[in-house]
Amino acid sequence: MKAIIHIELKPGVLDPQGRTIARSLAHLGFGDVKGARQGKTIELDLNTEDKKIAQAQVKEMCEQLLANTVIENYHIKITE
Amino acid sequence: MKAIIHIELKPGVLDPQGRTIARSLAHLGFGDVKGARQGKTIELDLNTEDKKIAQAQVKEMCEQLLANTVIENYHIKITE
Amino acid sequence: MRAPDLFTSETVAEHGLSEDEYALICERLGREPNLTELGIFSVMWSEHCSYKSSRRHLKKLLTKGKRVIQGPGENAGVIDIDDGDVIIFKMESHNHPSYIEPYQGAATGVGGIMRDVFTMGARPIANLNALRFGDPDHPKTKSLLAGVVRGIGGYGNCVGVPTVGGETNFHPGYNGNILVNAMCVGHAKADKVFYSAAKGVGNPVFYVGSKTGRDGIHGATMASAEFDDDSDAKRPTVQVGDPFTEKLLIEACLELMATDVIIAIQDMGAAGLTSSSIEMADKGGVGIKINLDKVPQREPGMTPYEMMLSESQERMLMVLTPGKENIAVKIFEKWDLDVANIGKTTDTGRLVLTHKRKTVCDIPIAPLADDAPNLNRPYKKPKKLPVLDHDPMFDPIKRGSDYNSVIKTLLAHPNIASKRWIWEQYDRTVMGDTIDSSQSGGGAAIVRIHGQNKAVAIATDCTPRYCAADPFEGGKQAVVETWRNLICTGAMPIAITDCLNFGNPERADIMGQFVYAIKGIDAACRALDYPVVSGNVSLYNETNQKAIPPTPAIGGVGLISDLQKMHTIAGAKDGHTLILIGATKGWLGASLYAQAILGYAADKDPAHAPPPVDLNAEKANGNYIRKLINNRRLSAAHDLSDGGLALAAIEMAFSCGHGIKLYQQSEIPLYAWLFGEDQARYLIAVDEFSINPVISTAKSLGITAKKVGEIGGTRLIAEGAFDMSLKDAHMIYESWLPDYMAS
Amino acid sequence: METAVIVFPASNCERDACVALERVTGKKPHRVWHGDTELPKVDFVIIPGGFSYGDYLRSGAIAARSPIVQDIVKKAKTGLPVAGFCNGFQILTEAGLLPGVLMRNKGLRFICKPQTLKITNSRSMFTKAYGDKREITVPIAHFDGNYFADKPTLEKLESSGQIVFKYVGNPNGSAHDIAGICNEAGNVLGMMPHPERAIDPLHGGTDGTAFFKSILEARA
Ligand SMILES: Nc1ncnc2c1ncn2[C@@H]1O[C@H](COP(=O)(O)OP(=O)(O)O)[C@@H](O)[C@H]1O
Ligand SMILES: [Mg+2]
Repeated sequence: MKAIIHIELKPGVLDPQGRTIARSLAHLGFGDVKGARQGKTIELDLNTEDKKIAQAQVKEMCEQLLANTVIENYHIKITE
Repeated sequence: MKAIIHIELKPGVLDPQGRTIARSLAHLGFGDVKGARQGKTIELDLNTEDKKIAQAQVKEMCEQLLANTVIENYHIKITE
Repeated sequence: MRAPDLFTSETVAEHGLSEDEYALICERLGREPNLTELGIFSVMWSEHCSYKSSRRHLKKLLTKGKRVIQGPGENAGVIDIDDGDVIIFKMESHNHPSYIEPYQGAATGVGGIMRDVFTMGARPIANLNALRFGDPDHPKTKSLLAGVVRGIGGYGNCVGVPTVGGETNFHPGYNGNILVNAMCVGHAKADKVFYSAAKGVGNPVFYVGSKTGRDGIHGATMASAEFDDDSDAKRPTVQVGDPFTEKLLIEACLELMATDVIIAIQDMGAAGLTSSSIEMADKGGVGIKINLDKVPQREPGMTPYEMMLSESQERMLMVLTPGKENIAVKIFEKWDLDVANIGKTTDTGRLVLTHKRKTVCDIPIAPLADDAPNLNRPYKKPKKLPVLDHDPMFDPIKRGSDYNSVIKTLLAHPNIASKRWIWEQYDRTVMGDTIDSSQSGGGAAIVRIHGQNKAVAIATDCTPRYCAADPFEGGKQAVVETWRNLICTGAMPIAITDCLNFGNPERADIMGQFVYAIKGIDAACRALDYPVVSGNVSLYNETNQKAIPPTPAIGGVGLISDLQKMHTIAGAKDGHTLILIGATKGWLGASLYAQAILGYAADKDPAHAPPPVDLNAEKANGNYIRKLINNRRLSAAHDLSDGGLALAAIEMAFSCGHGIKLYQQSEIPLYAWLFGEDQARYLIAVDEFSINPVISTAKSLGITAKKVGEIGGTRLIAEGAFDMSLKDAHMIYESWLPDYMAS
Repeated sequence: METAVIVFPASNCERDACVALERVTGKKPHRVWHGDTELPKVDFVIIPGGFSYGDYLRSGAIAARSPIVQDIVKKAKTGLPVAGFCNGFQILTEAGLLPGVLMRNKGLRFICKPQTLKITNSRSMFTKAYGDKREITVPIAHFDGNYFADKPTLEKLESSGQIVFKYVGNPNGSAHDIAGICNEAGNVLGMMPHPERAIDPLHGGTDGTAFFKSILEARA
């Protein structure tokens, strides 16, 4: 199975990277951009074949390591 | 409109981050993880209301700034 | 000539081989090569590995000296700094990769040069970088600069080696071809230096470090579909660096080197497994047999061709003492690195590769190494340019301007303005032994030998403006400028590394630049007893038939044997007197003033001869300055370079935080006095008791010495010329680069 | 005083930390490998700067889950003094010994420069030896030094004197100019600046020395 984890900054946490992206896009003449946020994705290859187990495991991984829940939210998507 | 851009390393490009993440998950006892790849997401708020124009614009942004097309691939998703 | 049967002419050409060269390969083999062999020949006979255009000229360089332990020919040069300590150093280019992908190109350049140094047993203690970018107004310049600097920092900072100095130039001649030259300096004990000669037959060959992937396999090979099934996504040819693995590799190698297990060791640089195995075998006078199935691989289905040509980073090849392999395995496993026994040395003198139980390559080593093509390319002697004579119209006032404006223009000139935006992104203080770095604005960095009272001084220099105008004088000048920068710290200059960046050697004028620059370098090395111990040649730096300005970057290393007897530029004291050492004629040809103010050759070919370098004067003046520093006669010393006396004095003021005043003089026109770039000159600061002794001793030695000004106050003043506040001037100097990067 | 310095695979300031400790204590510190599960008996632990596990994912995140850090967490909770510099600070927050996180510098660039700091808690066991001195200069060298915590946490840090150092001229966007904080009990400190790189006149300053002296005196 595969797990795709999206990790993004919680609303309200300042995102300097996103801000800089928005600003540089404006500089480049893309005036339509009102704002940008940057997040990350982690794609895991899992040995498990059970979707439920996978979901639970990945959640545990996020809590323990992959996300810093002080500033980040995460979403898990399990595929095939 | 919103655009969500996923940027990931091209296949075959060394991903030291992904490798390290996989290894430390294994260390933490998540033996089921066979591999990990890390990518990033950029979420843009756009002023445009036309999906086609948005798509074309965002593609241009990716080529010019957001993605490093020498080593990265990108996918664009335009929503509402 | 035999036409190739196995390969089309295109395939041969895509491998960078001429028809003649292909015929030669067939002759040496007595048959046509297979694809793997063709790939191996193509990289080994490339300019980069074979030095086929440059070899015969490099041979003439002075490479010996009483402190030279190892000159060119090994991974890096080794010099003796007493007490059983040695310094191992080298500079290398990563120009092309940095243009394609500035971050990774520059990062892997830093990684590569560090491996050259720790391969020989040294712990890297300092990195430097010599950078040349195109016109600041060129659309690519800003992002290239940002990417390169991030890459250098991203790698060096992570590995934990301070990046202590360098130089940065802008010139339209680099618009399509930037230069990224990285230098690494390491420290080792004399009895723990490791070499690459794989001596002895039957010894195991070990692969350590990262796995091999399909990184950096050259463009030519992409095009040929026969060895690449999944032809969907074109594979990127850039390598990605992993400083984390490099750090592990350094620690693991140094740990292993403390034992007696290693017979020979070599990093896998350009042409990876191919060049490392061949060079080791060639130097050891043995053959080598490798089982490619044992090579740690990152991706499934790699072909022998891909494995041999891969430029995956952070890998090393070692020949170990039989029976002691386990010691190595344990250490590399502890550091979480791949380690594999992939073959052994043989007595056949051949490179034999097996893959899936088949022999996929069996070729003699000699034609790949020592016996590779050695060309004698035609070259044209560069023509001498006219001297630029003084002209009353060069006076700023006559030009409807004034000296204050001139100073402002020069301080904001891309080649003068502060590079703080760059070096603040480099960790300069990690390891706790950095005594002086870019931060002071001096020409050389000072790095202490850990736990001792001595240090090395390190500088990189080259003035492409001069080299373009006269490669011979420019070559000399690059060497002597490093020498002067080292001298100004009180160091004894010992040796240099060079990184020779030029255009297409197939053109006689470019080859002429190359040959004459080398002659100039050599002349300076001999005059100063300052040999070349390592280096690198980078040719074909051009776009659309337009070559870069010839850029022989030089990295110099000197020894400060007593840290109590050294200097930084920042030491100049309030109330001290400024003395100019060396003769001033007011040479303006190819000067910054001529370029930036008079508008000569701003972005065209140079128009006038650069300042000639009088090597006898360099030697006499430099040795005198060093003696003064060692006798603690000075509070600061700075050499005169771009912008002449005015800029040297102002830089000194910036570094020490006090104002300066330069006195009126009447010997030569004011503009030439202030901005002339005559060589072999130093500006020194002395207290009142030292003025007379310093000047009279100079006289007795036949050295020109003249009281030219004083330190103090809060203004920058040259009587009859400029007068502005130190603070304002400093603001201008500091603002250009950050403003440019933010624009 | 017995001390320990933790060594991660890509620590790169552990030697500097050892030199500083040895200068002040006269004794070589124990170098403790990240894979070890237990600290030796020591009076003070430093988690040095560097890039621990390459700092992939988030700076200090992976290191914070290493075996030795689990033991540090346990012992810190019973009062063992621990200081983390730079990456060490990031590890301490990731390990939960200190509140907040260190995010990417506001300017999105690595910064290395001498930095002036204000000592905002001069009674801590890490700052006592500074006496009346209120401003010091020590180098910084980091990419992720932008301290962030939610408002209540920041307010609590302020009111309880847990902010030990503040930047004079904020270089990285840190909330409340925070350069270094300690835990409530006052035995765990994290700071982005590098006091161990300012212990020798040849470093250009010796303002870091009193930091180490403070601990020595506190543990004497
Ligand atoms: N790319 C760079 N990396 C690090 N330091 C740099 C770089 N470019 C310039 N510098 C620093 O800026 C200062 C001025 O450089 P330069 O004008 O070349 O010095 P000089 O003319 O005295 O040799 C030096 O201290 C140098 O180390
Ligand atoms: Mg220079």
